[in-house]
Order: sequence, then C-alpha cells, then structure tokens
Amino acid sequence: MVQVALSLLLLPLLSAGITLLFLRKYGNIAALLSVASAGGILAFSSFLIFGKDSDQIFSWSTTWFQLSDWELSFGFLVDSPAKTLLFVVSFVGLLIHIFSLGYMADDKAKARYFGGLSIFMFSMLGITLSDNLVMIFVFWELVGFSSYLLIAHYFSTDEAANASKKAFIVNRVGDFGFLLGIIITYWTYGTVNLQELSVTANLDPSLTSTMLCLLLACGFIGKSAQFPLHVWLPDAMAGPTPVSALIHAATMVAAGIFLLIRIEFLFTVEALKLIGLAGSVMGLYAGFCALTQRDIKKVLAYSTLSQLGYMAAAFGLGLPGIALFHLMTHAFFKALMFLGSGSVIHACHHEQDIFNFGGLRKKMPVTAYTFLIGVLAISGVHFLSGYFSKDAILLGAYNLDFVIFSILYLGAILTSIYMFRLYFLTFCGETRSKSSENAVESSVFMTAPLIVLAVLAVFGGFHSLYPAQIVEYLLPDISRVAEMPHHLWMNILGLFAWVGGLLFAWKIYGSDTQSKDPLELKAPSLFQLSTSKLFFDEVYLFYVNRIQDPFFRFLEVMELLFISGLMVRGSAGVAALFALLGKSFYSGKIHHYSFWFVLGTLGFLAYAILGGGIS
Amino acid sequence: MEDFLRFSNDNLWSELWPELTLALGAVLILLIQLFSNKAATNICGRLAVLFQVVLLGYLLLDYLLIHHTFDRSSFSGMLRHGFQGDLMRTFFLLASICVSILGNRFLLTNKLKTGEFHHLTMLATAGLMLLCQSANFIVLFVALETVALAFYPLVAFDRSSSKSLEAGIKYLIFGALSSSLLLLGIVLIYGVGSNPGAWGAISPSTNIGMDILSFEFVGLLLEANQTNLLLRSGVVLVLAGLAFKIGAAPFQIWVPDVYHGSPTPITAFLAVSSKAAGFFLLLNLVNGPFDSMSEFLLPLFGFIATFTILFGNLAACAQRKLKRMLGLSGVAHAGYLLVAVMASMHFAGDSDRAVWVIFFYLFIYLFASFIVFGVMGIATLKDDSDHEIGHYEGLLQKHPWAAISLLVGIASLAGIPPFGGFVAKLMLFNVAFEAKLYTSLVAMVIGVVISIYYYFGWIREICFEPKPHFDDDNEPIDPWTKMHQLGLLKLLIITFAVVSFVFGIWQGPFGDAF
Amino acid sequence: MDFHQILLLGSIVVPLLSAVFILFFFLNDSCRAKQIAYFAFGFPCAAGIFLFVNTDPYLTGYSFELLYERMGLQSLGITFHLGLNGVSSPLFAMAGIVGLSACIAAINSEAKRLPLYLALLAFMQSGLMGLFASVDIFFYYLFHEFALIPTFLMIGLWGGRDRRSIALEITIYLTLGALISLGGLVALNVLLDAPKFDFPSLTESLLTDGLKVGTQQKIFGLLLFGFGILVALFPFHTWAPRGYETAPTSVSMLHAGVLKKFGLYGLVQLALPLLPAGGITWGPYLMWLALGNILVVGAITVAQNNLKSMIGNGSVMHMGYCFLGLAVCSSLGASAAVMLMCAHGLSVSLMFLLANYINKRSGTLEMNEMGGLASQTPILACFFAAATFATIGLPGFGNFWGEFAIFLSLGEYADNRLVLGLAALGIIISAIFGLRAMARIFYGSKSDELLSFEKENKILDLNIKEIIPASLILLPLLFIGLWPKGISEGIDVNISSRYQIFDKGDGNLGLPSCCPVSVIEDSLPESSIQKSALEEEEK
Amino acid sequence: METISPSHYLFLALCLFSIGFFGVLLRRNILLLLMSLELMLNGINLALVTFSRTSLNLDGSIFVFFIMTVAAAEVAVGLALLVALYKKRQSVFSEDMNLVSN
Amino acid sequence: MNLVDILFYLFATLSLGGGILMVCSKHPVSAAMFMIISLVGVASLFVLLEAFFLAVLQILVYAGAVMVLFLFIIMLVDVGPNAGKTSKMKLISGLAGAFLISLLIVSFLIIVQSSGWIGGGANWSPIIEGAEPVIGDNLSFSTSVKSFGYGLMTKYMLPLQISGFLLLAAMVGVIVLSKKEEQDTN
Repeated sequence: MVQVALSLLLLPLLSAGITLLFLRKYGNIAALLSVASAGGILAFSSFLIFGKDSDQIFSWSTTWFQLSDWELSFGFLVDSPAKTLLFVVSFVGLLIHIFSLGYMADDKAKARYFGGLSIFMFSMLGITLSDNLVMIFVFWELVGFSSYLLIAHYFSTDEAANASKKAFIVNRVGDFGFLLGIIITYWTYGTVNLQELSVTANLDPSLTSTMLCLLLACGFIGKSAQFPLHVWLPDAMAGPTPVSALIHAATMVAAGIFLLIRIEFLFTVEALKLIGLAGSVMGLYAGFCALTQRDIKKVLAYSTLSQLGYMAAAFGLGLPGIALFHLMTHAFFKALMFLGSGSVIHACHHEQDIFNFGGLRKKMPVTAYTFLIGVLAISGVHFLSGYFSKDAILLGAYNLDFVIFSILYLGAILTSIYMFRLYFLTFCGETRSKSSENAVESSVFMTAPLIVLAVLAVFGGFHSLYPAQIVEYLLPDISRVAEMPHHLWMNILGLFAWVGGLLFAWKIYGSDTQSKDPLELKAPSLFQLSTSKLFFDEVYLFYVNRIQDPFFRFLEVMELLFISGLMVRGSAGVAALFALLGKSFYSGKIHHYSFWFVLGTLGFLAYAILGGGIS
Repeated sequence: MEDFLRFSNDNLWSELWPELTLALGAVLILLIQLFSNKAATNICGRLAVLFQVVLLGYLLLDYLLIHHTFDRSSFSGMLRHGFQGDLMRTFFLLASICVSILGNRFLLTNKLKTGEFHHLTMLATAGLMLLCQSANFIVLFVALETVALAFYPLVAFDRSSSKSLEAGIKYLIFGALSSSLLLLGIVLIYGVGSNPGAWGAISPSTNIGMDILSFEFVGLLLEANQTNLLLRSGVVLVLAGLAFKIGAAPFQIWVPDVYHGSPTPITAFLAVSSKAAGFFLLLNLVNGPFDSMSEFLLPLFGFIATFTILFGNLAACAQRKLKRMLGLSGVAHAGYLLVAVMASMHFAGDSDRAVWVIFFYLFIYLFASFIVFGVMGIATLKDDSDHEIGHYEGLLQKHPWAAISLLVGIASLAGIPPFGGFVAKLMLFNVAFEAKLYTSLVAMVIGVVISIYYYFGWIREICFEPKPHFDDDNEPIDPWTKMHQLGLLKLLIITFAVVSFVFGIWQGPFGDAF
Repeated sequence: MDFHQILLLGSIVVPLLSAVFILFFFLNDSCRAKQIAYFAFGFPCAAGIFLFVNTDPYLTGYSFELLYERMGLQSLGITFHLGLNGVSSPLFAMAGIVGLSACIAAINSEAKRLPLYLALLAFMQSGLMGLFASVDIFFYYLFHEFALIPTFLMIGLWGGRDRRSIALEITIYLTLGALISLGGLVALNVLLDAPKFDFPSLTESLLTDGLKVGTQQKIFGLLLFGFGILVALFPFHTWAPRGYETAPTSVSMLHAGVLKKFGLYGLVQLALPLLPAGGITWGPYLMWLALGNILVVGAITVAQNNLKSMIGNGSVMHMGYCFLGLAVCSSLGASAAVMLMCAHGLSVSLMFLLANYINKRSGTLEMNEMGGLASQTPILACFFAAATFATIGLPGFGNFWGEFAIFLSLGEYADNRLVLGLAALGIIISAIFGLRAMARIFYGSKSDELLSFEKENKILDLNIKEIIPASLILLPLLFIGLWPKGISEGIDVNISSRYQIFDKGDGNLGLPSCCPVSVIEDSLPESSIQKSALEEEEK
Repeated sequence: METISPSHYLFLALCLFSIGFFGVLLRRNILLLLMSLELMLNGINLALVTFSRTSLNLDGSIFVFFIMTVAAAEVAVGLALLVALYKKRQSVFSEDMNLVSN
Repeated sequence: MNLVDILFYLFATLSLGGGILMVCSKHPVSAAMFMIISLVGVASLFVLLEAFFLAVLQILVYAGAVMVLFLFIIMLVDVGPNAGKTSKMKLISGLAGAFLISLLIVSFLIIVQSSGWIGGGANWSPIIEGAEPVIGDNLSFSTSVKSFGYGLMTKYMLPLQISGFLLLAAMVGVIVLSKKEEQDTN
C-alpha cells in the first residue's frame, strides 16, 4: 500500500520533472506523458480505494524533518473522506487531461501547460493523502503555486500576469492564518498528526478554541475563495479553461472544504455557526454577482463561489458528509460546465463574452446538451445529481438554522436564474457575432469527457450507485438528513426555485437579445450593484494603490531620512564636523601651538593640585 | 679621592659596545665623507647601511648565542641593562637601517650630502639606545637631548626646502619647550628627594646614600610621599615632557607640521624610533619610579589616551596631505599604546604582559610604517613634503608590487586582519579589557572605525580607477617614474609586507613570549 | 593528517594559493587564470560537499579536527584549529557551492582585468571557507575580515553606481560591527580565561567557572549588536541593500549569501550557548528589532524599483527571520535559524546571479523598464520563478523549512504569539514583492525600453554556461526542501546538545527561565530561585 | 639665620620659568623666542642650584652644568636653522612660518 | 633684614625685571641686553647660593658666548622691531597669554607653598668644610671646582661623554645647516 501511495504521489511529479527538464520543446510528447500519468493516477488511486484492506483506514508515516523535540513525519492517511476526494481528483483530473489534449492542441507552450497540470495533480494528491497538518500546508502552498503557474499560462497578457499574482498573494493571506493555526495547534495539542489530533481533541475538549478554529479556517477561506478573500477566483479565469475546470472549480478550491472536514473535530459551535453563516452569505452574494457577468467563465466562477458557499454552509450546519457530497457532485457538473464553456470558447476562437454567442446549440449539439445537463444539475432539477446534494443542504438548513436556510434558498433561486441566463444567451437564439457563426463542434478529445461528465452529472447524486468505499463518509450524514422532517415541503420549494429561475431567465433572456444586457434596461440600479460586485475589488485596489503602496514608499523615505540619513550620515557628519574642527587647530603658527603647551602644562599641574585622591 | 674612584669601578664601557660602535661608526662615516672625493660620496650611504646591518647581525648573534640578557646595571646605577633594553636596541637599529636605506634614495634624488645624514642618524640611534637603558634622570636628560639635537638638523636636512627648515625650527622650539617642562619636573623631584626631611618613611639607614636622581630612589621617594604636591607636579611635568615625545594630547600639536616638513626618511624615523623611545621611557617610568603613583596617574592617562585617540583620528580624517595624515594617525596610535601603558600600570607587579603588547605593537608599527614611508620615498615629487592622496591614483595598475605592499602596510596600520596590526590591536584590546579600561576601549573602537575612513580612502585611490579629471590644464605629474634602481628599498618594502602578513597569522616566538 | 583533514585544509589553502598564483604569474593571462580559478573554486566546492556527506551527524563535537598549537598567540589561547560540526558543515558546503557558482558567474561576466577579479574572489573564497571551518574564534574572526578586504576592493573596482563612496561606507560600517563583536569576544576570552580560545574550550570553562548574569548580559549585548551590524539587523541594515546594489554579481552572491552568515553563525555557535542569560534578557528586544527587519524592511522592499536593491532589501528582511529564531532562545529556534541560513544563502545568491542575467538581457535593472521577458527567455523565467518562490518560502525549497520551524519555535510561548502573528505577515509581504518582480520582469507585454534594447541586442535564453552555476545552487536548495532531514539531523544533534540550558523552561515568564550555568547569581530575583527549588521538590 | 628661605629662591626660579614661557607665547620673533627658552632654562638652573645648596648635594649643581651645555648647543642649532631660513625667506617672524600647515 | 636679603631682592629684581623687559621689549637688540642683565642677575644669585663655579660658567657661557651669538645673529639678519604687525589678534593673544601665565604662576605658588618649603620648612645649613666628599652614592656640596671635576670624571663620566657626542651632533648639524651648498656653486 505504501508503495502504491508513494507511486501515486511520485508519478505526476516524475512526469512534471521529465517534462520540465527534457520535453520543453516537445509539447505533444509531454501531453501524452501527462495524460498517461493521469491515467496512472486513476489506476493507482482505485487500487488504493478498492485495495485489499479497503475497509480499513490506511496510514503510514516516516520522519521527514526533525528539529529539537519537534518531529515532522511524511505520512499518508487514507480514510473515507480522503477516498472520496481521491476518486474525484483522479477521475475528474483524467477527464480534464484528456479534454486538454484537444483544447490545447494548438498552444505553443503545451509542455509548460501539461507540466503545470502534473505538478498540480501531485500537490492535490498530496493534500488528499497527507496525514498531518504541516504536510497539508506544504501541498496547500504547492497547489497555490501550480495554480499560479497555470493562471499565468498566457503570461504575455497583463490580465494573466495580474491575475496570477493576485491569486497567489490572496492565497498567501489565507495561508498566513492557516500557518498560525497550525503552529498554535501544535503547541496546544502537542501534535499535528490528524489521527493523534482527533484523539487528543476528543479526550480534552477544553483545548479547543474558536480563535484557533478560525485561524485554521483561514486556509479554507483563502483556498476556497470565501469572503473576504474571494476576489482572486474570478480573476483566475484568465488561465486556460481546463485549468479553470480542474483547479478553480472541481478540485483545488474544494480542497478548502476537504481541509475543514479533516479537522472537523477541532471546531467549536461558535466557529461552525460563523462558517455556516459566512458560507451561506457567500452563496447569495456570488449568485448575485453572477447575474450580470458577461464573461462565460466568470459566470461559472461566481457560480463556483456560490456553490462553495453552500458547502461551507453545510459544514457549518454540522453536516460535513453533505458538504463532501456536494463537493463531489459539484465537481462533476461544474467541471462539465467549464469544459463545455471551454469547448465553446475553443470553437469561437477564444471569444468569451456571452453576448457575442448565441444559437450555438445547433452548431455544437453535444456541447450544448451536455452543458444543459450541467445547468439543470446545478439548478437542482429533481433527480439530477445537484438535486440530491443541494436539497440535502437546504433541508438540513431548514431544520437546523432557519436564517441560513433563507439565505441559501434565495441563493438557489439566483443560481437557476443566472445559469439559465447563461444557457439561453450562449446556446439559444441567433448568433450574435462572427466568431460564433463559424463555430463547429469540438473534437472527440473534448466531447468525450463532456459526455462522461454529463452522465455523472445525471446519476452522480445516487449515492447507492457508488462503491461503498467512496461514499462511506457521506452516508451517515445523508441518512441523518433523510430522517429529517419536512422533506416533501422542501421538494416543493426546490421545484419553485429552479422553475422560477428558469421562467425568469426565459422571460428576460430567452427571446431575442442584443449585445446589451436586458436587465440593465429594466433594473439599472440593481444591475449596477451586481456588476460592481459590491465594490470589493475597488476597495482592495484602493487599499493597495492608495494605502499600502504609498505607506511602503513612505517607509522607504523615512528609512532614507532617519536611518540612512540621520543615523548613519548624521554620525558621519558629526565626525566630519569634529574633523574640521581638529583640522582648524593646525594653523601652522608657532604662537598658536604654544598655547597648547601652556594649556597642557596648566592642565597637568591643575590635575596634580586638584585631582587624584589626596589622602 | 678613593671616594670618587669608587664610582668609576663599574663604568663598564663594554656594556655599551653597540652604542659605542654605532657612535664610532658615525664618526667614521663622517671622516670618510670628509676625505673622499665627491664622486664616491655614495659610498657613505652604502657603508652606513652595511655597517649597521653587520652590527645588527652581530647584536642578534650575541643575544641568540651568547645570550647574556639578565638584568644588571652599570655606571653607578645610571644605566640598567636587560632583555627589554636589548630588544629596544635591535628595534632602533632596525629602524635606523631602514632610515638609512630610505635616506639613500632620498639623498640621491635631492642631491644632498650623505655622510652627515648617516652620521646624525646613527648618533641619534645610539642616543635612543642609551635613552632606553637609562636609570638616572641626568643620563635620561642628556641622552634625550643628544637624540633631539641630532634630530633637529635631520628634520631640516633638506636645506633647499623652506618647509624642511620651518619644520626644523618648529621641532626645535617645541622640543626645547617640552624638554624644559621635563627638566622642571626632574628638578622638582630632585628638590624633594635631596631634602632628607621629606624622605619620610624611607628608612635612612639603608637608603640614605642612594643616588637622588636614580630611578630607584625616586621610586622609593614617591612611595613614601604620595601626596606631596611638589613631587606630584614633578611627576606630571615629566610626563608632559614625554607626552611631547610620543605625540600625546595636548602636546601632539607639533606632530603634523614637523612630519609634513621633514624629509620622508626622517618622518619615518620620528614616527617610529622617537615615538618608540618615548613609549619605552614612559613604560620604564610608570612601572619603575612612578609605580606607586599609578592610582593618581591613571585618570590622567585615561583622559589623555581618549583625547589623543579621538583627536588624532578625527583630525586625520580631514587631511589629504599624506604626511600630515600619517602624523595624525601616528598620534592616534600613540593613544592606543597609551591604553596599553595604562594597562601595564593596572597590573602592578605583573606588567610584563602589557609591556609585551607594547613591544609587539611597536614592532608591527615599525614594519607597517616603513612600508608606507618606503613607498612614499619612491615617489619623486617636486617637493618631498607634498605627498597627497591624489598622487597614488591608480598605483595598482602602474606598479602592482608597490601598491600591494603599500596596501599591506596601510591595512596593518589600520588593524585589518590578517595583518600584524590586527593581532597587535587584538592583544591591546585584550590587555585593556583585562585591566578594565572600558572607557578607553570604547574610544579605541570608535577611533579604529574612524581611522578606516582615511586609511581606506587612501586605499581607494591606490586601487580604484581614477576619477576622470575635468580640468586638463593642470595635469598632475606622475610621481612614479623613477622606479628603477630601487634595490635595497624594494627588498625592504616587500620583506616588511611579507613580515606584516606573517605576523598576522603566525606570531611565532611572540606567541610564547606573553 | 588523513584524507578528510587534507580536504578541510585544502579548501582554505587551495583558493588562497591559487589567488597568489594568479596574482603573481597570470595577471595578464586570463585564459590560464580561468583554468586556475576553476580549480580554486571547484576544489572547495567538492571538498565541502564531500565533507558534508561524511560528517557524522550524530557527533556533537567536531569532525576532522586539525590543530596546530604553534600557530597563533599562545597567551591568548589562540591556535589554528579547524573542524566541522553539524552546524558548520552544511554552511561550509554551502559556501563551497555558492563560491563555485560565483566563480563561474565571474568568468562569464567578462569583467575588465578578469585575472585580478578572480584572484580577489579566490581570496574571498578562502576566507569564507576558513570562516566556517574554524574552531578557533580568533581565526574565525580573522577569516571573516580576510574575506571583507577583497569585498571592498571589488566593489570599488568593478562596482556600479557610486561604487567609490559605497565601498568606503560599507567598510566603515562593517568594521564598526566587527570591532564591537571583537570587543565581546575579547571579553569572553578574558573573563573565562579558557586554556584555548575556541568554541569547545570556552564552553567547557564556562560550564566549570560560569559568568555572572550581569556580565553575560553585557557581553551578549556587545556580540548581538556587533554581529547584528554585520548581519544587517534593523536599524543597522542600510549598508546592505546599497552595497549589494552596487557590488558586482559575484561579490553580492558571496557576501549576501555566505559572508553575512558570519554574524548569525557566531550568535548560534557562541553567544547563545555560552551566554544563556544574556540571550534571555536580550531575546525580547531582539524580537522587536527582527520584526523591524521583517515588516519595515519588507515594506521597503515592496517599494523598490531596482531589481538588485529589491533583492538586497529582501535578503535583509529574511535575516529578520534568522534573528527571530535566535531570539526565542531555544534549540528549536536556533536550529531553524541555521536551516534558514543555509537555504537563504543559496536562494539569495541565486537571485543575485539571475539578476545579473536579467540585466544582461534587458540592459537595465529598473523593473519599470522591463516586462514580457519570459517569451524570449523561458528558462531564465523558470529559474527566476524557482528562485523567487524559494525566497518567499514555498515548500519544496529549503527556505520554507527554516521559516516554518522559526514560526513554530515562536509559537511555543503565549507571550510570543503577537510577535508570531506579526512575523508571519512577512510571508505575505515577501510574496508581494517576489511576485511583483516576477510579473513586472517576465509577464505582461514588452516595455518600450525592452523593445528598443532588443533592436540593438538579440535577446537569447540562458546558455549552458549560465545554466550550470544557477542549477548548481538550485539543486541543493531543492535537496534541502525535499529532504530537510538531510541537513537537519546534524544541526539538531549539535544544537540540542549545547542548548540544553534553555530547555529547562519556566512557562510563567513566557520564556524559559534562565538557569545560568553560573553558580554565582547576582541579579536573579529570589522568587524565581525559590520557584525552581519548589519545582524540584515536587519532582 | 636669614629671612630669605629656599622657598623664595624656588619661587623666583619658577617665576623666571613662567616669564620665559610667557615670552614663548608672546613673541613672534624667533630670536626672542629662543631667548625666552633660555630664560626658562635659567629658571630651572636657579631652582636646581637652590636645591643643591639647601640639601648640600652636589649632584644638582653638576646637573646644571649639563643643562648649560645642552642649552648652548640648542641655541647654536636653533640659530643656524634660523639663519638658513632667513636666507630663504627674509624673515624671522613666526607669522611667516606657515608653509607647513593644512 | 640683613645684607644677604637685600642682595637677594636686588638680584631677584634684576633677573626678573630683565626677563620681563626682555619679553616685552620691542627691539631685539634691547631685548638681548635685558636678557644679559637677567642672566647676570641669576649668576649673582648663584654667588649668593655659594655656587661660584656655576656663577662663573653662567657669565662665561650664557652672558658671554650665547648672548654674543644672539647679538651676532641679530645683527646678521638685521631685523628691526616687529613693527606694523600689531593687530587685534596679537593683543588678544597677548592678554590671553598673560592670563594663562599668571595662572601658571599662581599654581606654582600653590605648589611651593603647600609643599612646606616656604616658611622655613627647609633652611640653609652651613657648608661643612672638609666633610666627606661622597655620601653614599651622592656627592656632597662643595664650593671647590675640584669636586666638580672629580664628580664629572667619575660618577658623571657617562653623561659627560654623551654630551661630547651631543656637541658633536650639534656641530655637525650646524655645519649641515649653514655650509654653503655645493650644488649652488656648481
């Protein structure tokens, strides 16, 4: 098993290394190697999931780093949530690798792209398998790094340059808290190993503190782009679309939720409540922002944010299993939609504005229908995958916390509105630009993953269809929710939500639409509010440009003035002054000099007369 | 009559053979100069060097093989010989050889008489040797004045230069002034000492007959009369006289002017030998006759040392004329050495460690100074006094060996590892710390840091590419044209550079001597 | 003298002799000088790595000891004593690696009067190797200064803007620091009166004799500020960025990477284990000064526009972490600081090396005038990204472990948590300046300046001659990052054995209570003595 | 015996010394400066003789002998210097001696 | 007040007055004259102190040789009074000098007074004729020149020889400084 886990981890690293060192100029070989490694990953991970003692938790560790009393081990912990994520990562990962073959076919820097993907797979698997917080942190940073690399794929555009920088720095802010959290956890519990932590935390509940939980949750906030660190994710869409699908929708951002699940036992009630509330608000807020986005990927990005808010809310409600469940289904349908959008973008020669699309359903049917499945799934249409997980969250919220429920429900309505808006604008109606007129269906490398994902988006909600190992962690919470009352009532409310959204979207966007957003004409103030995204970017920009940078420059000037100037130069100046004074004594005149002798003699005699301890 | 004859019993002239040989050699040189034809006057210079080298060789042989360096006295206790005195003899002889070598170059370029120069140099050296062995104030005074009277004409030796003459006059006036201070001090001490009523606790039976002006008696006298104002003033005035010699504040004021005007070899002679003699004398006094006054003198010394260090270094910073700068840096070095003297006063009875530090320092200072002055002596300037930092621009490109040797010399003076100067300073720090002279230590640290400015400012000129000159009208004359026929001087400079380096990492016999 | 000892001595002597050789015989033959230089730097590098591999990490004393009693002043206990221990051997190897890389960079640089340049660099290298190999404190100090003189000359001869005044300023500043620390060292030597002036003997005599708490505090203060100036402790740091900006690449690499570690090495090996009470007294103040390094200098780094001055400021900022590690006075913190020293030495020299490459390709160091370089120089961009991420502490590179362990050591006591929080802000700050530089130099569209430069000069990617020195540094950096245990073992064993003093802690003070080795207690409050007595009774 | 005590002589001697010193301070003429130095030495001589006479010790008197020798030699050298300088500069005033200065 | 006292005061006035006038006189020649007066005054004091040999030496060496040398040089260099160069600075420095010198005299007074010499702490003892010429390592005071001779030739042989060399050095020095330079003639 250890060998399997190790090779699982090393395979993508090896692929990345080989690509980086030898295959920089041979993009196609690099692509194949990378896809092969992704396939290998799937194989190895299924071996890990379904292996011999699969019903037991597999853990193994060895010392990696040791200083003083502190010992860090390099270890694996493959328990039930890990298995779920492992499945999602390796499976979706493979599909996206295959999709990339088509999508990136013409890209010059293919090797760099696939190398980056491999590094990402390596780090993501690392997070999944890690058995302690520090290791998680290590891979946490590494996924950030690979995300940075991949966002910056089109580095010669200023957009990508800024977005990659922003993504990493904002993530660092989250990691800052995470790091502090880990350190304080170590000194509180005496270990960072997850299993030992859970034991200790259960033994002595008094050790837990809300502060600590929130610090650890900072990691989640940064990586999962939750409020107030959500600003990087929409910008991160500057990267290639498959990357958005893999990293910024299906796996990496979800790692935040996975982290929460891993350390669930540390959380206090207050912390959970806070996270739940923040998550639900995020769900609503992101949906609101998504309403008026013109960029197809940004709509999806905000939708991702919103869905991540749902997961956080589920976790906050004390239903980590449901959160993981939604993570899984979301991975399927969101990856599906991103890949679909990728297919569209690819077909339309990198046109991303949805108002320049239209009527693509006829030109690229596979993409259109699979995309529709995704839209339906995310909107919570009954018996599609999204319905199960999302309804479970809503039902749980209804029974556990009504405030959260009402926010989430509003969010659900918004979800279906903006999703159908997206669908209608892109695929229905007439073509609105040249690039979309010339669009043709994408190659099989791209459509095949779409179809697979569409199937999963349809059936992925039936947990009983999955092998037991994968859904082991979900089951208790699913059955807990299933036993909750008001199930029917919730079904009806759900129906209202998605049908209402559908109708609303149809009313506004369904008919013939020009390049201007109809909502802007009908409710301009609302539109303004939505496009402004509640001024978060402006506030941050203001902070960076008007407060941080001037302050730093001010510090520089102060250093120049006080340390360099006053302290260093000042003392040199004083010395120079004395030097000039000393020099001025040397007039070269004998009668001036003899005064020194008189004064010296007088001084010596005065010392003899007055000084020196006459006893 | 027999009473008097008793005194001549221990007039052991053989004890003074190096001094006598040197003095006779000096006379011999003068005679050769007198009776040789003009073309052969160069012979005098070579003969002087050869003579002194042979003497030094014999002296060293004598010490190393025949080895009679036990403490003894002669001339009715007027001289005391011992290992330290012998060491100083070699020190002065070494310095004298260097001065002669430098002098030959100087005299050749300035077309001056060689015989008189070497005569005076050797006489001065003999005087310095005697000075360091004197144990009686009269001998001390007479030897001191002999040295001074040989120095006055040497400083003014380049008669064609007004600056040299002017420096000579200044040196003479202030030398005379300071020797009157010294004399007054001696007289006051004599005044008390000769009065049996003031002897106080000195037991008359054993000491009644001791020579009043001998160090030994003065020591006893001071011990018995620590608070006598007359004695205190005497002691302080004697120290004032010596402070002039070593260039310690506030009697340092003459230093830059005299160094500036005198011929380069004599500047070196003043900087090394004269100063070393002053220090040795000071050590002899504060650890000998003035030992019992240590407690009284230490604060005074502390003040002088601090003031000297800071003044010397700060004033040197503003100088671009090299000789003045070196003079002022010499003042600062005197300050450092004064700290060691203080330390030796602190370790009453166990002062050898500090004394050895001073010896080591002086030797290192000798090597470094002669490297620096030697290279300066190579430069051919219109006026020998006008060495400026600017003359050294780009020396590294023109003459690497000279530049590198000079760098070693400067670095050693500045106390930069791995050169001897650093080890000397380290030992100084060590001793000062042991003696708990914290204030002086702080002053030393500040002083060394300030000194980096002017030393490295010089190094900068030597090594770095010269700044572009904008006024092309007065293109500086290249002083580094006559580099041929250096011979001995080149050998001297390079040897000393190597020695400075070697002492930085391997102290050899000095390692054990402490 | 066995093989290892020959290597140890050789790594100091070979560069020294080569320098002399070049200076005397090949001053005008740059081809021959280059060949000698390869040997002069290759030997210490190989020897350093070989000795590092062969050092027994579980030996608390010194391996490969080499002792010449007759060299040095016996009265001060100075001997010529070489040896490597767990702390010094990685630094020793690091010095060798950076040295070789700097040498290749120098050979590539086509500087005027290359043989002289190489000779001076070899002198410096000899000093650097000697510095970490010295057991004797006098020679440790001497080698440092020995390496400093060439620095002065090289900055002055081959430096950039304002080189004349900056060379002098740096030298004065550093001499001040060196002298203050020398004061502390002399004080130690005098007060302890150990038979030898080296690390083990001093430790031994301290254990037997002990120093009063007040004395320890004073000496520690001297050492701290003396070394602090040398390591650019806030607010004595202003020399560093200015100097590195001006200095030629190889000098910046060696100075920032290796020579600057002198002071920290002194604090780790000497000041903290020998003067625990001093460490504990000064620790809290040091923490705030180190925060000054991290936050203030970090902020200033962000505001920099010149690439080299940004790297210089950044290196000063990261020195703050090392100081933090020392300030907590625990074996964890100290070992972490050593880890960071090793890694930082590599990463910062790599940065300077790459800055030089960038300068060659864009003709400027002002980041405003750059942009979009990555399209032509992908390999350079890769290296620069690696160096940047190493600098800002990405896991996988050595720096991360050092920084992380330092944070960890800070978290031990609740009183330090505020400091911990503030210090951790540094990871954000360093990310900001690192990524900004990356984006401004390599990403985005090409600047006008670059375009006009490109008209005259063809911009090529790194060639193999340039890749080798860069990868020479990058590989060990990755090695430390991926297998930290490789160097942490030796460091840990060595430091833990000498930092036991700090481990008997007293949580009430927020810091371990000082249990000074001394039997003489003059300023310890009575209550704490009683408390410790009570604790003993309880046990 | 007499009302004039050795102290009177001593004080007189010191006054002579001080006046000589004053001359060194005051006079710009190097010739007079040298004379003032001689005056100082005279004061010292007087003190020495006084001490020698008081304590009936001849050593002091012999010391005076040496001092006189030295003083004479010093004056000779000093005057020679002065004459040499005068030939060059046509001045014996200390104001004019500022060639060796900053 | 007996004769010796009167003589003391007379000679003291001579020497001091001569000194002061020497220091203050404008013309160098008159200064030299006052200097001679002062020196003669001191010589007379030597006589009062029964140091006859030294008194003679003082007259011969100082008043005779040295001062004549001075006068020669004064004539040779032909300098008049330092006229026209009186400036404010000179006045100020003169005043400052006077102040400092008076401080010096005051401190000398303190020293002399406090050490017990004034007020007859030590007093004249008569010279014992025919006493031991040598007491221990010291020579006893004597008015005879013979004692001087013995002392110089035995105990002070070394300093005497050194002063011989001293005079040689001075002589060579004077020659160096004043001999006509050969290159001038060439």
